Amino acid sequence: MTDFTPTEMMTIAAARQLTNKDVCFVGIGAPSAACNVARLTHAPDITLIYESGTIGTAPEVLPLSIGDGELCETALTTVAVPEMFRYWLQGGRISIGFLGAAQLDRFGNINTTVIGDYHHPKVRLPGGGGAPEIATSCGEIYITLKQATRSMVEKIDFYTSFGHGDGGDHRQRLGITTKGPTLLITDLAIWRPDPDSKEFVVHSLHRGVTRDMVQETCGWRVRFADSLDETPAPTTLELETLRDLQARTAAAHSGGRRAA
Amino acid sequence: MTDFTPTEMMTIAAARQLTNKDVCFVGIGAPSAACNVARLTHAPDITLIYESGTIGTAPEVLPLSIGDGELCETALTTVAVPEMFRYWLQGGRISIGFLGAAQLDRFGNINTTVIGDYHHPKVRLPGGGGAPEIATSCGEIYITLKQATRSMVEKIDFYTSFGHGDGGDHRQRLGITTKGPTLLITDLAIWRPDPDSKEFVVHSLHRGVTRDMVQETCGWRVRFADSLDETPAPTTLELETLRDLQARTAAAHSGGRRAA
Amino acid sequence: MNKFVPLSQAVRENLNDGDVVAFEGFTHLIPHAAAHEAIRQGRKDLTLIRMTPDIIYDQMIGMGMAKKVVFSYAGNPGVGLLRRMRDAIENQYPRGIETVEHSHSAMAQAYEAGAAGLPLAVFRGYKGADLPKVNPAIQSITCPYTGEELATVPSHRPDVTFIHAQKASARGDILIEGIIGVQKEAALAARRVVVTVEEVVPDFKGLHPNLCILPHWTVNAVAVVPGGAHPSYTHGYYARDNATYLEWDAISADRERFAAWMEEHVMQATPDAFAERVQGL
Amino acid sequence: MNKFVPLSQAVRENLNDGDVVAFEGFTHLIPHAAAHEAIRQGRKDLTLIRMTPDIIYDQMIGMGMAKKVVFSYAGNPGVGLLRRMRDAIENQYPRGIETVEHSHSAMAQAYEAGAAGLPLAVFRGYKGADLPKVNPAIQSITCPYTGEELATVPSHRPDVTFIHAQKASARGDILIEGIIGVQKEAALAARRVVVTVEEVVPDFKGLHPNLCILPHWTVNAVAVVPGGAHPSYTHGYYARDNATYLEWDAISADRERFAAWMEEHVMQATPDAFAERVQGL
Repeated sequence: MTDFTPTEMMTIAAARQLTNKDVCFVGIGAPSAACNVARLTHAPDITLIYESGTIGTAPEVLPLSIGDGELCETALTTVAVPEMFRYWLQGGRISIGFLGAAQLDRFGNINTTVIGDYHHPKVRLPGGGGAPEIATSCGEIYITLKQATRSMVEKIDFYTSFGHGDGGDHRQRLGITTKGPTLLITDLAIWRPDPDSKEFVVHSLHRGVTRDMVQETCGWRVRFADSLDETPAPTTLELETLRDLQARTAAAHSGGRRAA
Repeated sequence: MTDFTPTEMMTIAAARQLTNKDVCFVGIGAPSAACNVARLTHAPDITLIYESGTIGTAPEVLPLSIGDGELCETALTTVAVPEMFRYWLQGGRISIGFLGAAQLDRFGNINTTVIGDYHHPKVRLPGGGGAPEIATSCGEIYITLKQATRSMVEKIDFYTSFGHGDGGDHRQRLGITTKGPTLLITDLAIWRPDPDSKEFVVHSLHRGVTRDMVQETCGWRVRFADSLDETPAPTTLELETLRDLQARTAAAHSGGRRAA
Repeated sequence: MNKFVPLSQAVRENLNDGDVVAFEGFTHLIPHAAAHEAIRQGRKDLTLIRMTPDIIYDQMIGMGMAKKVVFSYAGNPGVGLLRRMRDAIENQYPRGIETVEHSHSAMAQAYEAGAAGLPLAVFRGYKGADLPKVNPAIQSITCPYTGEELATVPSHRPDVTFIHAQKASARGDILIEGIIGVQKEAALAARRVVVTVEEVVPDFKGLHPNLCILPHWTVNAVAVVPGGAHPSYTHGYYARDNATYLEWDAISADRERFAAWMEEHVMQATPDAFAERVQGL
Repeated sequence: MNKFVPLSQAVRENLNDGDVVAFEGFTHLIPHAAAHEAIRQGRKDLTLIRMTPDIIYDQMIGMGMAKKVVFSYAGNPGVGLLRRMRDAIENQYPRGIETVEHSHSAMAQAYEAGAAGLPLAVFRGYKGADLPKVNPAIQSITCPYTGEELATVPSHRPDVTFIHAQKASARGDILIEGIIGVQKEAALAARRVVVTVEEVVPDFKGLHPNLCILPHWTVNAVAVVPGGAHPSYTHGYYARDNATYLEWDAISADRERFAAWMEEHVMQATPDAFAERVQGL
């Protein structure tokens, strides 16, 4: 299959990183799609957890919200939200946490709180939700993001969640024992942190993407790995699985009455 | 009905103190019998809670242990033990806690831990279980005890749970906001703390009991109220309810195989 | 005391101007009918607590009822931003509001600590994050055993918590099932508890022993409001009305349209309207 | 990795000399079969954690396997004292043991804190009580908001926790129901988890969504041992064998009789014996 969108490539590239052994704390949007594509293709035994309390869920359609009924109906069990955050997230049972970002810097620090000054914001964003502790409690963090100079910035306005801080051993210096961001998957490329500096480095370009395209949509000066791969294009199975999932989702969510 | 034992009088006198509005944290033994007699006579809507997590239970027979299956089967709901101690006991939702004692002093301080020195005990007793926090978290504490100089002592060997300490406002000085022991019901009498000194004072003697009998079985010098009542004898209904309950209990607990 | 009362009475008797109040629900079981009744009764100067203030807090803020919002994620779930709340924060319209912002973990554990009768929640959180710099309520303690510095937040102790549930027993016990969220904790943390339910059943006999139940003596008032969570959903009764959530984005984007919508669908409506709204869902 | 293994293998692979171990169960679901297997395998120098050490810990202590017991109520439930434990404490027979004593509230919250990944539990407890004078693990913190001094205890983090449950799914998920005690917390607080179950079912489909379940990936080994809680009980399977609890009082009162009983009923027995012991209960 040759025809695919950058967002499809991003979602499928993220899905490929997941295994049957992973326990994922799933957010809405691209992470949810990626996790479920993984579950429906190569990782049927992956454990998906949504912060609404649903453990081991296997939704037929993607949830519109983090607490859709479908998640509970297909889950192994559903626990209270305080238990979710205490026993499961803080308890260190999640191997992979997914985060998105309104602003991201080269060290994987994320802002989803405000644009501008916190007390007099230009734009008040929704805020962190679970992100501050997801970022430090999960074994590692995968970030998905569509590239844009507006969102991939030299300096974020607010540390909603901590990535590698100023880089290097900044996490360890704060007493954080988890790995933090180990993967950034955008619509153009796959990035991994440099082992020492922790700055994100491009390791693989999606098909048809050039170095210039990555740099033009990124607000910091991009580092590329010495040997740069091309991300394998989505297979037919991957793409059909994703599109079927999205078609089922669109059909399901168009229901409901209009008047409230 | 004229014939009753001192223990029956003690249990029934305790039952009479309970109302439909009470939420009781029930221990095994006399408190359990008293609470269930109250439930089966004048207080059908009383809420009984056992520390195994059973809330609003209504056992047909008295449990042998704090976690008998009967308690769960007849309960409104059964919660985990950490929740029981956090949300229900520590959360301040229990109006009456019952405690027994191996040693009791005149201020309602209780020892169920050791006789003798803690580190080299003459007798190692079971210990406090829930008592240390029952004593301070419940709205008030009722104590039931068979009188004996061995158990009603001038000075207890170990403060398993705190009553009124040295008396007076000792509870308030420790920052405890609940009332503590407000009632002591023995097989001979009903005692209440003096409003100021908090020393237990005999207010009512059970039928046939003399002041001397109370003093002879108590290791401290007993104070009697100026006007001393006689505890009304058990009614037919009370006594039949208690005896039926105990007969059902004996029949149920004699079951089970002998070999293990 | 009869626990079963009309919703208007339950709100009137339990929610006062200036109260600290939680209308809780985690996507599921959001107490929309109770919130609309509070709006109709025109309560003022409320401190609104909620992990995920969504449409109902957007509506209350837009109606000028809130002086403060304590929250961890202020979005229209799966749709986008809360436009009335943004307008209040960015432009002080219709009035400025104070915000006290936490993470989900902190909020959930603050309710849990409130239910547990403690003055604070202690947890491993906020490491490297900026919220402690802008929210002075976030403090820390040092573990006496390990020396680890752990975050603290004050426990939530609302004056009143409103929740929606599937069933009440005739005695007023409350059953919640499915995604149970933080409702039990939010209820047990509060001084007063008001519950709207889909229906009343004689008792809960025969149900599994370990279900999530609030005994009747923990609840101050129960109002039967079928459909009372709409456009949120009630597991086992009706599905989420996703179209209405999407539609809210446009309604809330415009001050005039918002005001007109509120007048028609809230101020001129009654709790009975909810049953009709969930027909066919 | 196959989670389903014989009990002897589950114990051999997960319990080592010197381990900190919890065999939990609150009257209900006490893992007798697992404890007997540990006794047969002769593990030594164990630190035993349990809210209510009853017969099984009395047996292990009497067999000289324990160096330390962490507990809150050391009684034979509804019967009386634990005579082997008393003999160890009062007379150092067959060896002295160290005791670390707490209240139930502290023990339950220490498990809860362990499950929550925290180094300590913070609670309102021990006010005016003597235990803090004899247990140096009981410390305190000061609430930064109210100035209240609150008690702390170190969280429980067993090397391994053993529990008994009703059902495993074919994948190894565990269902516990009835009086659920502290088993979920004791399991999640531990590095390794071994579960004995009454039976294996294909899956838990169709069950209520909010039941107490340990997902298979939190469990290291599952052994199918019908009757494995006897003389404790398994809700929905068999009742408590009260007569055996009463009988234990006499058996444990005498060192010789105890030794003979253990030889016959534990050392020379196998896990299969438990199924027969619950016939007719």
